[in-house]
Amino acid sequence: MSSTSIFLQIIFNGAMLGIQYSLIAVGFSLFFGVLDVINFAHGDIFMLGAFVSLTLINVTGLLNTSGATYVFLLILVIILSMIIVGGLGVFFERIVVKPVSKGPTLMSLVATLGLGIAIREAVRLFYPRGSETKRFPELLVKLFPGKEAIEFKGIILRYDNLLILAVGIIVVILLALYINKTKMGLTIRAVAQDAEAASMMGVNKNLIIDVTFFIGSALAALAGFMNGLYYNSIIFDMGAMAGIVGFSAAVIGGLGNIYGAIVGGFLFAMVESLSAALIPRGSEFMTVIAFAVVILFLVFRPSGILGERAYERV
Amino acid sequence: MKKESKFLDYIKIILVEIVAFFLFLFFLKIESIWIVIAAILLAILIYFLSKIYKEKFRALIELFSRYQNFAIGVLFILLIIYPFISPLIITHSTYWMLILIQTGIYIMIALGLNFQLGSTGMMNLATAAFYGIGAYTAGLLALKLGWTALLTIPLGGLAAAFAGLLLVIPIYRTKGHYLALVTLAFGFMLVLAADNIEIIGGPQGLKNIPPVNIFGYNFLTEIGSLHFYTNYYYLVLAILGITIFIFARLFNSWIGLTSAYIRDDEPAAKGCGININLRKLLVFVFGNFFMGVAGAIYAHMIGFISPPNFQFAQSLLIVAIVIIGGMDNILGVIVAAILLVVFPEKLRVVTEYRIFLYGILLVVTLILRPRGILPFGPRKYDSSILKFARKGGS
Amino acid sequence: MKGPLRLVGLGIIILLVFSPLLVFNYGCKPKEEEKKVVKIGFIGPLTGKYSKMGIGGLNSFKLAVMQQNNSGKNKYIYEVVPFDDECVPQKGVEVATKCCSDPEIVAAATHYCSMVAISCVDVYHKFGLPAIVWGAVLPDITYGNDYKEVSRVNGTQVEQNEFNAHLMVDELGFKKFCIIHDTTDYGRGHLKYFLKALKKRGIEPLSIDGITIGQKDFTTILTKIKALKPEVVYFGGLTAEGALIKSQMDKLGVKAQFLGTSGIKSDDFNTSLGEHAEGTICMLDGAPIEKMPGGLEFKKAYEEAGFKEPYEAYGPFAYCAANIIIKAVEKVGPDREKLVEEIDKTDTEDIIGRIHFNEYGQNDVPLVTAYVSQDGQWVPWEDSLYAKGERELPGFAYREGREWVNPYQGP
Amino acid sequence: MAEEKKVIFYTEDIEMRFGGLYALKNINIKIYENEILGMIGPNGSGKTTFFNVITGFYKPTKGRFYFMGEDLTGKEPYEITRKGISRTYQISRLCLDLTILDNILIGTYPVQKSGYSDAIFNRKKLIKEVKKHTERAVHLLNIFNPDLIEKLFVPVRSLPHIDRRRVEICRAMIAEPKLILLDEPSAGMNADETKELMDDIEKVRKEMENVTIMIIEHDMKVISSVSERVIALNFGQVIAEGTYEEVSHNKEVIEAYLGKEVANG
Repeated sequence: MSSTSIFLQIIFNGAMLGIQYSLIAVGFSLFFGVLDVINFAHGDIFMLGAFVSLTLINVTGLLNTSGATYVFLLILVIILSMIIVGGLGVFFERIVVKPVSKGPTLMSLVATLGLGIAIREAVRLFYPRGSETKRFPELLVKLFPGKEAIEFKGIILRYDNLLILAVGIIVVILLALYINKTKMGLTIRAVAQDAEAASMMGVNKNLIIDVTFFIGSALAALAGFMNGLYYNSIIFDMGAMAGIVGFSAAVIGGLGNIYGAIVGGFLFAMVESLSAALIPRGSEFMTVIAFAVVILFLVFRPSGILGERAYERV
Repeated sequence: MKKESKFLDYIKIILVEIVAFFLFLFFLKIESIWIVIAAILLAILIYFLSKIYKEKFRALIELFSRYQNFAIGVLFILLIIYPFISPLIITHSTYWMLILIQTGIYIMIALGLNFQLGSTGMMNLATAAFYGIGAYTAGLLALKLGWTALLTIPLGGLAAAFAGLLLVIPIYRTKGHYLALVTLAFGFMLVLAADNIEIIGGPQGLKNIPPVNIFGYNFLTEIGSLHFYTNYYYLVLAILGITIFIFARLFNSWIGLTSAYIRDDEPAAKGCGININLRKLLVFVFGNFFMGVAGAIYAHMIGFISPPNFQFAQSLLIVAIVIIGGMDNILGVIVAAILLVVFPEKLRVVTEYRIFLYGILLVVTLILRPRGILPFGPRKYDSSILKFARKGGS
Repeated sequence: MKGPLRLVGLGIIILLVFSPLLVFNYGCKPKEEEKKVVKIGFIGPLTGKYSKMGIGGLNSFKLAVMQQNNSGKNKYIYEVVPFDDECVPQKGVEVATKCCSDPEIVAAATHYCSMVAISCVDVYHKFGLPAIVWGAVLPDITYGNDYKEVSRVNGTQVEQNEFNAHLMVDELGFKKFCIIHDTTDYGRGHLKYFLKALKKRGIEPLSIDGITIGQKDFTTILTKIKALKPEVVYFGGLTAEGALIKSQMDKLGVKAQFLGTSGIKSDDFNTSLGEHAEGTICMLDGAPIEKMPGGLEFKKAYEEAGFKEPYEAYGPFAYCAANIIIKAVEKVGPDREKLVEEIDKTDTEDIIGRIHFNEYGQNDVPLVTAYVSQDGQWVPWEDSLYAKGERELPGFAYREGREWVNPYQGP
Repeated sequence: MAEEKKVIFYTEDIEMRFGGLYALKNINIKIYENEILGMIGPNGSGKTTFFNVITGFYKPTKGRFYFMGEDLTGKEPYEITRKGISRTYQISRLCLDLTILDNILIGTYPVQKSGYSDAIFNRKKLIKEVKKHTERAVHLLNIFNPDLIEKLFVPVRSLPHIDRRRVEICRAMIAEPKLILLDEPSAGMNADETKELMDDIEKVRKEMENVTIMIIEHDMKVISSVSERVIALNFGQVIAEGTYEEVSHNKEVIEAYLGKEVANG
């Protein structure tokens, strides 16, 4: 295995992480755009995504089917879990996030942290054997009977991982199209950029907020599903770190900017992967290094990679 | 006549405080979950009574604020005699004393953060890390150089304060959520660094840190039949008293006013001639000092510190104390610290559900009282200013 | 003026309402009983991530006490006071203090988590409470001090890793190791003692990598390791990370033998990995329950007592800790000072076999057993199909350049 | 008319560009000592941007400005304020949760002398200072609206719009700056209130003789009574300068305003 192929393998692994981080970060960025809140419960929404889809897999009996039924059910499970978690996201937004977002900014931060703790603990307490690591079935392997991976000069590209990555990228592209091409998407962007002006133009802000939380939470659910497929194990507290990383990625990209969040997610993942690989004892320090990069970014580009330099409104 | 009514007022204050004091002691005493629930219901009842008898309640508050110094004095005396009374009533009195000491330490950290976050609007999610810097500094100085706590405690504070200077550039260039993220990352980095640096013990931390020993008086000495934690109780009480005194004075000064302006409207503060960056840096360093002092005391008292003591979860607790207490309100911070540190110990009875309830409690409190339990009140500077302004009006 | 006065009155009324409580509590103390009640404490993680271990230990501890109370031969009635350390050092110190500050508690079985145990030993020493560690494996807990109060029934990482290296190198003949460990006390301890054991056999590991608790992605480390072509990947850490590492090893095509420590010996490891767990080896203090002198009776009694949760890996040790405490109390009475002396001298037989505390208070008759994951179960090495030659370890196949076929196809 | 007067402030070719958009272009103006200068122009003509530039909030892309003979270009807002220029804002910038007293006292920041150690150890010095400034604040409020004195410890949030504006002007005046910049003081007020406010400003003028005032207004009638000299701005450029009469009859100015009205209609 040459050093180039190690490098390429690491880049591929980084991309696998990056797509998950990006999907979480997009939520942070969207919510900040429309409500000016950092929703720290978002990481736990991601966790809910994984648990809801696991439940659906069991309920639908997906594992016992095969052929076209299997594919159909698999897609159904993904879409259903996105809808359910998206709905939960809207629910939490209505009862917690929006009410507290009217108060001082930092209040909402603590309230959403509290919400996150409550969601996490609720799963631990009320999901059957919730405090254990749960096995998440390898659903995609069944789609590729026979061989599992392409092996190219020592690099292993698993079919299921490639599919996850492809789906992730397609979703990201669809999101970009939605935001740029549809009326609702454009309105979300308008609200994110200037809520005051948008509401003067007769935009129903509450509807926009609901839609945004639905999309953000559904994307987090998808990320949770992917996370389950990728690691084959999920646990109730997986959202805590994911939330912090997602927030960091959103900040690196520039809060409120969706493309920035995607770039930020990939960047964070790449920094982690590369520092674990290239720096001696890097694996112990990779999160530290990633955070150091975050700090450097904030210092030298305070508004993120794609954030616009804002003139203070005086 | 006038003298008599003043005397009566004093009696009232003493009575109310004694009643509250014993209620608190009983609350510490009870172990059964049902009585805990009863106590909570009682607290809710008192809350509603205060709504119904609004006028009378206000009169009571008025009474306390008029004789503020007297009220504080009485409270102080009650706190001094606490160690002697508590063993008579509470079964696990030493344990509760430890919890109270820790509450005191948390109040100290929270006051430091309150100065940064509550007064100036600077989010600091690395409080536990600065607290840890104080603890490690004191621990290392005491262990390796054998210095006395008289030196290590203030040096622990200074170390934490100067560690804040590492963030000088981020403080200058970022604010709001961005600064929050920088401090969060900083906290993570420090804990991970402590975990990986062998000279300071790595994950094993520092063991056998000598107890506080001032002028030959070893704090492990037991006072009569009282446990040695009593020494630390008084130490923390004294330092906490000084801390509260300092922050109360700062609140009622130009510093408090300037900070509040930076918090509420940065451009306007700039327009008033305030060098915001410099002010923020001073506030950050000053607040960190108290976190470091708190850490140093903790290190000497427990004698063992390790990186997990200073993790993000601790910082979150401190932030929650400040925000639930009502930003920029010292009394609010104290009340919230008691609520968030002492109260969960009572919830231990419901073990499994404790953290869940804690999360719900945070959310519900903030929805019901989005500005915290006790939002800040008007800045009065001094009673003479108040009098002067009243005269100017009539 | 009237308002405050009335409020004061209200306060006094509340005080009066509460005062019976005080009287009640003191008034009811001397119960009419022939036997005196003795309280013994149990500290472990009863909530949080490791609650299963803690609850399993607590149940086993309670079982011993119940048996004693029902035996009729005892001089005292024993009462268990459980405390939850949450596996958080600061909480540990708090509850240890709470346990110690109750004068009625005469001794305690304490801690599953090494980090908590090490931070609490000072507390037991300061308060003079005899504490028997029932699950934490960090050597320093007993070897790092000369406190008479602290002793331990289970073995430490020293014995575990010595045994580990013996099996892998001396018996199975593996030579090329890559080491992964978590950066906690626990993981670093394993690293230290496994390295020592390897060095004794003249082996240098190919690589050493630290990971942090809560980390999820190990593909980078494993990609690096894959290029080094080790025969064995050793992991010093706990189940959560261990299961992820094993699963990612399979995905990346790292075909080396996976070797764990006591940290991954939990049913979780098998259930969360399914067929990917097959062939993994780990070590555990003590013998499997069937091989312990009194193991089967313990198992039966445990089931009969109706505990819902399994007793887990360290349950038998907690059970023994309770027996040691009870035996000592029966002998010298409920007095902390005497108990410290008595427990320190322990040399007894129990369900795990002989228990003898050396000068550090460490049980120096440690038992270590190797397990291998076979059909989703941890099977003692000697009894496994692998040892009998009916199945082949993945490490062997890899060493000889053959494709390993997983004999287990999942539940 | 201004020949014999001393120039205390002047700009040299100030230009402010946001991206490709010129908000200000070739601004050359002078402010004379002790005058009340009006600046008019339709919405978006660059008036507020001009204030933001000369108070340091924006750094001009080109040009320089001088105050009392000193080049202040590129200085931070706090430095400029300390030189003796203070301002109000178009959208009121008071801290609504702070008391009236606090909101006025913050204006004394450039002349405050007590720091951390005085606040903690030397209370006497601090309280003396606070008292001195409070006296001044009461004095100012007395000019504007004596009713406010009773409400010194009331949060500003409870005040009506006009009183908030008064508090803001007091804040700008309390440190006795040499130049006060008022950014649309009448914004959001009805005609009566505007009249009241303008009267107040004239009162202030009488009270403090050594102060120069510059007022921005988009409705030029408002300043007809108070300002001695008027500058008209449109599309970031000065289009007219002179007495109120001169400027209000300037053809370009009328066009600028009419054009705006047509667009609105």
